[in-house]
Order: sequence, then C-alpha cells, then structure tokens
Amino acid sequence: MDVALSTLLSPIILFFALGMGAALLRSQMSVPEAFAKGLAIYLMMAIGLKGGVEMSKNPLTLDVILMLLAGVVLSFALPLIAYIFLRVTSKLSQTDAAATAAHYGSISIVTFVAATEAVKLSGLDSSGHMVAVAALMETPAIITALILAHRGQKREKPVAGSEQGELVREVALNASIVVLVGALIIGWIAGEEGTAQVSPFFVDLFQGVLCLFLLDIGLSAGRGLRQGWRQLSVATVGFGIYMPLVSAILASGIGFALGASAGDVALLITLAASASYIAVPAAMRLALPKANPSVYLTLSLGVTFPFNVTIGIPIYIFLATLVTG
Amino acid sequence: MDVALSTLLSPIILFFALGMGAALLRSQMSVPEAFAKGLAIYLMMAIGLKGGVEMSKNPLTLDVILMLLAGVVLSFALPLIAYIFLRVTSKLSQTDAAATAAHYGSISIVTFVAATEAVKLSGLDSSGHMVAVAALMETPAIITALILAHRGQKREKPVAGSEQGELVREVALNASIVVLVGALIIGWIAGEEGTAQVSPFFVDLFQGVLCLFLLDIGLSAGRGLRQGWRQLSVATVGFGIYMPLVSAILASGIGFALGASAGDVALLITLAASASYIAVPAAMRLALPKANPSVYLTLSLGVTFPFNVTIGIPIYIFLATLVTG
Amino acid sequence: MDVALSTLLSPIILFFALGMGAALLRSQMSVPEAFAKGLAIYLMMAIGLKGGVEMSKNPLTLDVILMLLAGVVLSFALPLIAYIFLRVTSKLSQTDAAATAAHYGSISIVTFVAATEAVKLSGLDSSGHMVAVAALMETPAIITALILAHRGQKREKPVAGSEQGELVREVALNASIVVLVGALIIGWIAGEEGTAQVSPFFVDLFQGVLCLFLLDIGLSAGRGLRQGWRQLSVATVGFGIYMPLVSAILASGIGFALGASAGDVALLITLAASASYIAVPAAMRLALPKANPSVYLTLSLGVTFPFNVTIGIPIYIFLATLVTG
Amino acid sequence: MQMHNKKRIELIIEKMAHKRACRVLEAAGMTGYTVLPAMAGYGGGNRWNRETDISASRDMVVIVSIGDEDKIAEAMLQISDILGDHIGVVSLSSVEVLRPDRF
Amino acid sequence: MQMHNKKRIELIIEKMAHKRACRVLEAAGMTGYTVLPAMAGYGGGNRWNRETDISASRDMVVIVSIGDEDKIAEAMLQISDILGDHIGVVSLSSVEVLRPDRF
Amino acid sequence: MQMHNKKRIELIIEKMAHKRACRVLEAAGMTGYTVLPAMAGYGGGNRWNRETDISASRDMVVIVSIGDEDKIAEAMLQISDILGDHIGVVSLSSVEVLRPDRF
Ligand SMILES: Nc1ncnc2c1ncn2[C@@H]1O[C@H](COP(=O)(O)O)[C@@H](O)[C@H]1O
Ligand SMILES: Nc1ncnc2c1ncn2[C@@H]1O[C@H](COP(=O)(O)O)[C@@H](O)[C@H]1O
Ligand SMILES: Nc1ncnc2c1ncn2[C@@H]1O[C@H](COP(=O)(O)O)[C@@H](O)[C@H]1O
Ligand code: NA
Ligand code: NA
Ligand code: NA
Repeated sequence: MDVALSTLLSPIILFFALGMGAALLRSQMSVPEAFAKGLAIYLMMAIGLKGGVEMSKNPLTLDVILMLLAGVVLSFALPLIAYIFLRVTSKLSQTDAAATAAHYGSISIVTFVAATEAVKLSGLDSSGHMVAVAALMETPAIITALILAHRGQKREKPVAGSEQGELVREVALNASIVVLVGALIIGWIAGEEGTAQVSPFFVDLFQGVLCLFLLDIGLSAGRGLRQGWRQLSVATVGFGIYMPLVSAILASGIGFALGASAGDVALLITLAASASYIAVPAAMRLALPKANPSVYLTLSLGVTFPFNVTIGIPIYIFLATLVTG
Repeated sequence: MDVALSTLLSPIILFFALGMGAALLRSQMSVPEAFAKGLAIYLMMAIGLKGGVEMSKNPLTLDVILMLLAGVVLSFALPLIAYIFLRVTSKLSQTDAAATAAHYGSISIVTFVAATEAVKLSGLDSSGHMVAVAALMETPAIITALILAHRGQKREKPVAGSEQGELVREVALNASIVVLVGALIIGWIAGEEGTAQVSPFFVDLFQGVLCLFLLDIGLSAGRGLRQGWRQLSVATVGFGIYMPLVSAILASGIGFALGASAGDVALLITLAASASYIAVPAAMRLALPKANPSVYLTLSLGVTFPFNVTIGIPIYIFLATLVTG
Repeated sequence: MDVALSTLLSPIILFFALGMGAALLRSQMSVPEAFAKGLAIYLMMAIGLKGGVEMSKNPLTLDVILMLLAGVVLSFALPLIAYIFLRVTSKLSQTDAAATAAHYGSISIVTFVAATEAVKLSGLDSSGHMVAVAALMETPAIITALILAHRGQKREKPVAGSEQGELVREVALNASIVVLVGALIIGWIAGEEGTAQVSPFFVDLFQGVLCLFLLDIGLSAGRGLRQGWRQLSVATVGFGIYMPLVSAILASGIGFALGASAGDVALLITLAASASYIAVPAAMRLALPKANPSVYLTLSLGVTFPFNVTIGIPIYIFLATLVTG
Repeated sequence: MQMHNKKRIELIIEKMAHKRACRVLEAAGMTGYTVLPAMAGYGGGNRWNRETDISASRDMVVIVSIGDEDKIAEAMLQISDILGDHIGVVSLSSVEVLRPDRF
Repeated sequence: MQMHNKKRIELIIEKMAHKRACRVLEAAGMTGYTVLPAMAGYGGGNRWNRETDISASRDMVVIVSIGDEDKIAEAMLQISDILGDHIGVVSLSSVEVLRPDRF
Repeated sequence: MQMHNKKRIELIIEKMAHKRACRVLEAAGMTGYTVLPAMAGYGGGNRWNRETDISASRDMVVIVSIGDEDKIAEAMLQISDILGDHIGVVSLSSVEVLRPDRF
C-alpha cells in the first residue's frame, strides 16, 4: 500500500524511529524538557488555529454536532471495554486496570496529527471540527475510569490536602484542552484573513516542528520501554496492540452510522484507537495515586503509540474508506 | 473605531486573553520559563534588527537625536509624577511608592510592539529609531526612583556582599538592553541586504511567536492578579489606569513640540504610558529589596499592561493624530 | 579580502561578538540552557538533513569513502600532535594535556556551519557527505587522548560505580552524533521531495536560528574567558591559535592528495582546525575526571572558536583554493 | 551569635501532589516552605528521570520547611495521611536559626 | 569509617541576591557551597511560583554550604545583615563528613 | 506521633558522575534517593554556573538518600572511593522518619 509506505518513510516517522532507536541503544541524548513542552504548546496552538479557521468557513450543522457527540460517547464507553479486557486477560489490579483503561478512552493528539497528514496524502479531505472532537474526547474517559476504580469499594474519605474541585480543574483545564479549544475559538473568530499574518509561523513550520517533537517522543517511548518492559506481561502488551483495533472497529461503526466523509471517519477512528500519554497520566497521579505509572505509560507510549503511527493509521484509513465506501 | 476592534480581535490579543482567562479560572497550564525567556530574546533580537535596518536607510538627523533625548527626559521625569500621585492618593510606603514609580517611568517592549502593529494597521508610518528610544527609556527611571527612595534618609552602609558597580551592571547591561541595542546596531551595520538571509526567521515568524509569547504573558498577568489583588487598594488600581493616561498626555505635548510624524508620536506616547514588568522588577530586587514585589508587579502586569494593549493603544494613536494635526 | 570582510560583518558573527562583548562587560544576560540546547538539536537536525538530501542526489563513490576515511585518520592523529606540542611548550600535566588534545582532534559543528556559509559566499561548492565526515571526526580523538593519558601508568582499577561500556555509550551515542547521523540518513532516505514539507522549518530558518545560537555561544565563550583566563599560560593560549593552523596545513596536504574539490577541502581543513566544546568536555568529565575543565573549555571555546570563525575560516578557504589550484 | 532551636521538615513527594502537602503545611500554621524540583530518583526498584518522561507524571519535588516543633507535629499527622496514598518520604531534623520570631 | 563533625548551613534566599550571600560565604573562608534553584514557595502569607512570574524577581534559591563551625559563625553575622534587607531563611545543623581537611 | 531514627546522606557531586554514585547507593541496598539539580556553586576557588556553561560539564547535583545507619556505612566506603576521583562533598546527618519499614 502506497500510503502506508510513504507514511513510514516520512521524516516525521523516521525521526520518531531515530529517537526510539537512540533510547533503546541507551544513548544519553535528550531534548530538554522545557523545550519539548514549549514545542507541544506550539503544536496545539497550530492545530487549534487550523481547525478554527476551517470551521469559520462553514456553518455549524447538525452533522458536526453529532460528530462531536459521537466522540464524547466513544471516550466514555471505550474505557469500559478496555477495563473488561484487562481484568479478564491480565493480572492487573482493579486500580491499575482502571487507570490504564482511562488512557485508551482518551486520545493522543500527535497520533491525530499524523493521521491528518496521512489522510491528506491519501487524497481524502477532513474537516476542521475534528480538532474539537479531539479536544472533547480527552476527558470523559477519566470519569469512567474513576467509577470503575471505585466500584464495590466503600467511599474513602478524601486525601488530606485535596481541595474541592481540584481534580476537575486539573483535568478540564489542562494545558492541551485550554490551548486546543482556545486556539480553535481564536481561529474561528479571526478567520483566514485575521490569521494570515501568523501563518508563516503556525502553518509553514508545523511539519518541521513536528519532526523535532517526534524525535523527543521517540526518546521518551524508547526509554519508557527499556525501563518499564519488565512490568508488562504478554497479556498487557497484547492489549496495547489489539485494543486500538477494537476501538477502531467500534468507531468505524459509528462513522458509518453518522454518514460522515471518509477523511473525518478516518480521524474519528484514529482518535478512538489512540491512547493518551500526556494528559491522562498526569490526571491519574492525582486521582488514582496507587496505580502504577510504569504500566500505563509504557503501554500507551511504548507500545500503542508506535503501533498506531506505523501500522495503525494506514489500517484506519482503509477501514474508513471501506465503511464510507 | 475600526482599529480598536481589529486590534482587539487580532490573534495576538486573543491569545493574551486566553492566557489571562485560563489563569483566572485557575488552570494549571504554563509555558515553561526557559522557553518563554528564549522567545523573549528572539522578540528583542527581531525588534532590534528591524529598527536597525530601518535606521540604515536614512541618515541620523537632529530630529532623531531630539526624539532620543525626549525619551530619556520622559523616563527621568515620569517616576517623579508617579511617586507624587502614589504618595498623595495611596498608603504605599516611601520605598514601595518609589519602586512602583520606577516601573511607570520605564517601558514595556511588548506594549511597544503591539502599538507598532496597530500604528501600521491605522495606515501610519513609524521609524526604526523608535526602537532606540525604547531601549534608552528603560533605565533612567530607575535612577529617579532610587533618589526618591533614599530622600531624607541617612546614607546606609551597603548590604553585605554587594559589589562595586553591581547595580549599574545589572541595570545597564540587562538582557533587554543588550539584545535590543546590540541587534539594532547589527541591523544598522548589516542593512537590508545583509539581513536578507535571516529575515525568514526574524521577520516572517515575528507575529506568530508574539502570539505564543502573549499567551504566556496572559498567564503571568492572570496569576499575578489572582494572587496579588488583595495587596492592591482601590487607589493603587486606579493609579494603574490613570497614570498611563497622564504619561500619554505629557508625551503628546512633547511629540507636538518635536513636530514628529503621527506614527512616531503614537509610539512615544505608548512608551511613556507603558510600565515595565521584566527589567525593572529584577533591578528593584537588588536596589530596593525592602519594597514589596506583589504591589508593583501586579499593578504593571495585571492592570496597566492589559489596559494598554486593549483600550490604551487606540487612545494613544488617536492622541497622536490629534497633536500632529 | 572580500569574503573575510563579509564573513566578519554577517549578522551571525556580529551576534557572536555581541554575546562575547556582553559577557566580558559582565552583563548578567543569558539564554536559558534548555532553550539553547533545543536550538542546538534543531541546528544538528537541519545540518544532517541538508547533508543527507545532497547525498541522495549522487551515488556513493570511492572518493566519498576516501574522504570519510581521511576524516577518521585526522581525528585519530591530531591529538597526538597536540599532546606533544602541549607537553613540550606548556606546563600542563599529562592528564590535562591529553584531555585538551582530545578537543583539538574532535570538531566544532558550529565552526563547520560557518565555514559552509563562507564557502558558498566564495562561490565554491561543497558536498553533502562532508556532514558525515564531521560526524565521523567527533570521537576517534577521544580514544587517542585516553591512550595518551594512561601511557606509562599502571592500570588503575575503575572508579566505583563505573559501568561496563558506560564511556563508549556516552561518547559514541552522544546527542550530536545521534542527531547528525540520524538526520543525515533520514535526509538520504526521504530525499529532496520527501523533505520538501519540512524545509520551511529546517532550511529557511536556519540562518536566523544560528544568529540566536551564536549569541549564546558568544556569552559562553566570553564568560569562560573571564573566569578561566587565569588558568591559561601564554604557552597554552598560543597553542589555541597555532594548533588550528598546524591542523589546517596537515589537512590541506590530505585534501591535495585526495584531489577533492576546493569547497570540500576547505571544509575538511576547517574540521581539522576546529576544536570541540560540547561533546568532548562532557566525555572528559567521565573519562578523565582529574583533568581541569577550566583549561580545555576556555581554550577551545574562548580562544580557538573565535579565532576560527573570524580569521581562521578565510585562511582555510584560501589554503583550499591553493592546494586544489 | 545567639541561635535558636527549630525543626526542619523535608518532604520528598510527587510533583503532582505537592500542592496537597503545601496546603497541609499552611493549615498547620507553618510560616513558610520552599519547593525544590528534583531531577531524578530511585525508589521501590524503579528509576525516574525528568528528561526522559514527557508526561512528567513521575516527577518528584522536595519541600523544605523550617518551624516550631509543635506546629510540625501537627502537620506530620496529615502528611502521613497523604503519604498513605502518594509516593513520598518525610524526614525531620534539628536545626538552629537566627531569628526565632520569623517562624 | 571515621566521620568528623562539621556544620551545614542552609540559606533560603532570593535568586537575585544570592550572589551577595555567596560572596559572604567566600569571604568568611568557607571552602565551598552549592546553589539549588527553588521552584515555588510560601512565606509571609504569599505564594510564589517560578512558572508564573515572568520577571523571575521572586524566585528563591537554596544555598548549602558545609564547613567548620567557627568559619560558619563568621559568615552568619554578615548573612544576618543580608537577611535584614532581603527575604530569606537561614538554618544550621550538625553533619558528619568523611574528609575533614577539605573544609 | 511515633518517629524513628534514620540517617540522611547528602552527596554533592558532578552531574556527569552522579549515576556512579546512584549505582553505589543502590548496590549498598539503600531503598531510595532523590537527585536535585544544582544551579551554581563554588569550590576549590572556582565558581560554576549552569546558565553559562553550554557543555554543562561542570554542573553539580545533590543526591539525598535516607536510610538505615548500617546500609549507609556500607555505601560510604565506595562513595569515598568515587570522591577520590570526582569532585564532591558527602555529609551525614540524623533525621527522624515516620514509617521505618520503608527504608
Ligand atoms: N529513602 C529515600 N531517600 C530519598 N528519596 C527517596 C527515598 N525513597 C524514595 N525516594 C524518592 O521517592 C521516589 C519514589 O519512591 P518510592 O516510594 O519508593 O517508589 C523515588 O524515585 C525517589 O525520588
Ligand atoms: N520557614 C520557612 N521554611 C522554608 N522556606 C521558607 C520559610 N519561610 C520563608 N521561606 C521561603 O522564603 C520565601 C520568602 O519568605 P518570606 O520572607 O516569609 O516572605 C518563601 O516564599 C519561601 O520560599
Ligand atoms: N563545602 C561545600 N559545601 C557545599 N558545596 C560544596 C562544598 N565544597 C564543594 N562544593 C560543591 O562542589 C563543587 C566542586 O567543589 P570542589 O571539589 O571544591 O572543586 C562546587 O562548585 C560546589 O558546587
Ligand atoms: Na482512544
Ligand atoms: Na512608561
Ligand atoms: Na579538530
């Protein structure tokens, strides 16, 4: 398949592979944390602005609202499925399984971007409001996971020092949601003309910055794997591969029901199949401090992310063309 | 007013609002300090280079020198006015009032940049040497403030560990002066042709980087307000609004006397009306360690800066067109 | 000489001078470490990609392989010469001399980039595979230096906590080698077409980012000089000037023997003449912790680097045109 | 120079949870504390490193607070509660300070 | 393993002023110190945080210096002078070291 | 609140060499440690500063580890060996902890 190959050989994926390889070979190189976080903010601003400008070109239809709803429903539902799989096939504790499940209901924005590029390469079109879908899918999964983690346990008194609304604020106003949604609205208000002056920065540089960022993600994923693989059983690693496919099939069904365009369905599938490795791990440290971060981080960043950006995305695009056929 | 609206709806201001809103809603998001400082250096290099290239196109006339002088005089004089207002209307101590006054005599380079864009949007022209005026206005205010702070007090022995010339070096060679003046001279020497190869970086990206930087300034301003508003009385907050206007009227008079162009006068007014929140606070920690940073930082960044970039600048441009007829 | 002057007045060198001047005047300004390291990674990615794309245009000939070999041989041999000079002329200990010698066998990638620009300005052409030569020359010098440092000493038992292969990994997989070689291969695979989308970031911005980076290098060099010059004798400083010329003459000979193009020979000479100040100092802290970093860092960054980018490079280009006549 | 006895509490705790500990210290009436970022660490057989974990979810900080013995005793109870849920280590030592009225 | 008694001084002070304190330590004959950046803190009812203050003018650092009791006593006098003007907390504790001749 | 006596080791050491020290601590059976980045420092007449040294080759870190007296004694021997080659300072102090079984 042509798209699959040119995806695999794009500089973006190659830099990811470089980072992962360097980490597995135990190179000490690293992208400074402050710099990588700055790039992440840039990427989210750019994604949000682009989505907002696209949305400003078309009116908000019922179809768009249904697509947003579909994303929310998927994010709520997927952790339940993930949790059941994990509890049945692996030996993870209730807390660990719930925490891991949260990651698979939520999304990875870098995977989303990689899919957007691949969709464009395949000659398909996608809409700006898919960025809003991505933002909306970030958090519902966390709620499901918390319910699962506390199921059948008597209500504990809150940890000393917890504050009213602390978790909600941390989760609902985390950097990626604030920047994505904020930039989306700004792009929507300012429109194509209003953002023309900032497009050399936010549009022209986007792909290049992504290369640098993925070098860093590759390093993180590789180091995570090297340090955490001992914590993973075969059943858990298997989950990191088949769970995205399960989510993809579910999302294909919804995409088919909605009658959306092939490009949009491909992105919805990708969002469903992707797993969070920035926002959700941070939330889990607050909400489920007893869960083991080595398990869920290694799985989502070390197993699922590489699977998605290499093999997964071409499959998801293929699935999308099939159901929108 | 058209300019006012398109200023308010430009992505730059919208990102500032996004940052401020996120901070007020107590989002935990932040732009890493090292990244934001790196962007600040980029912005000052870009501003300096642009000013220098503009200056290289025209000879240095008496008018230019008079404008530079006017800036220095304003920076020396404004803290005196600010100090009197503060002492008469608020309950700030001599030291706090002097430290705050220093901020209002000095300038905010981001406000200056926002004004440059607004001036351009209004169809007016401004000159490159206004960047030099900005750089020259950074420090004289600090000297006035130190005299005010020590007035009537017997000369104390220096703090243990202070070093000869320490303050002068810290103030006269602070990052923004070094980079602004340095880049200005480099732009002047290299000229349009010599800087052509670096203009994709320093010219094309400028507006976009400014968006990212203002997101961070918005976060800082919002957090400052949330944490520091209790330290501010009504009289002090009022000062943060009317002092810029007082400075603006004074600068309009000088602009009228100099017979400068409308664009240049608008920038001079903006410089006078803006208050420092990077260079001067740092200098005050060394020179007047007893002054309370919550007061002056909250006031200049949380009150005056937002006022200037939204309502102030359109007023200043209007004032400038008025006095230049 | 025209090239010499336009090199000296290019914004890149002027920003280096600005940084150096500010540091010598004891300005407190600094580019945050995390930001500067991020820029360094960007620069190495850009250099590697460009080299790889160039290489993808021509087949790998025997000439190229001979040039790579020449680089390796030079990197192995130069520390021996440097060591002898240092031991004969200066009072440096065996360990300090060996550690310093390692720096002069290895290379400075920023000097290489400055030379690439100067070569282009001189109307000469250089090849993409010179980037590979640069990468290959980074480490052999370290091996020679270690042999020199341990010569005649009975084999010590390793430092407590040292790990098998630690040094090799640190050195052979350091950031600059990983990124340079990795990006080179990526550029080679993706080719001109595959990298078109990332070229606004990696090609158009390169010169501008270099300005910012050299401002930082200037600050480092100036501070190093100010703090470390007391540790340097006249003999050592002299070494920092004549050693590059000695290396240059040797490399000219090899360039002549290889019959390479003038541009490539100029770059080979520059690589030989340049001294490392990032990769090798870090390696020396692990491998020869008893050596004094003030000596080798001050010398390579404070003396040899400024000499090379101002006076050295024009000489090396002249030498190259001479021997390729 | 007259020195006065105080206690120094040193709390090594997850960055994500450090605000909880800070609130506890404030509630116990400690007059101040300082938070230092850690760069790396080891515990329970696992290593973590700031530069290698992009989610930063394993980052730790060290909170240092100097104050009166009895106020610290109050804070300790609640801190042991936080540490039941979160990862962390708390230790107490004796120090001398210059200006006892500051604490 | 033979250990020797020394004193450890821990000075929490504004970043902007830390060089003053460092000079004092050097002048008092302390043979070394190490400066750690703080990330956040609380004192006098106010909180500060490195990430939220672009001017960095409220940043604090922690200076740790280990040395002889009598040299530290000398430094303490001047440090109390600095702390009269600047914000900060100084504390002293007893430690044991390996190589007494280093200090 | 019942407190238990432990020892706190504080090792100021070069960043480049800190992994060696960490391995020693692990090998000696210490159950944990935390590494803090230093920002600047002074020793042997030389100053260093993180922001001014692009090679970062003079950066120092501070390693804090709390544990049993006898395990620390074991670690000390090897650490004194590391410190023979590298730059650094090690100090030991007495602390009290809450949960003795963690160490
Ligand atoms: N005994 C200790 N001394 C110092 N730091 C520790 C200690 N135990 C744990 N830590 C720190 O706390 C983190 C989590 O430890 P643990 O609770 O053992 O998983 C480690 O990565 C260290 O940063
Ligand atoms: N008792 C204390 N323990 C630790 N750090 C403190 C203490 N008091 C003050 N600090 C630090 O010093 C800064 C200024 O405190 P203050 O002088 O009380 O305004 C605070 O933000 C803290 O970082
Ligand atoms: N007595 C000390 N107390 C605290 N830190 C020290 C001390 N001596 C040395 N250091 C630290 O160790 C580094 C190297 O010291 P030295 O081995 O004396 O060259 C210094 O730059 C400081 O960061
Ligand atoms: Na998902
Ligand atoms: Na002003
Ligand atoms: Na060389």
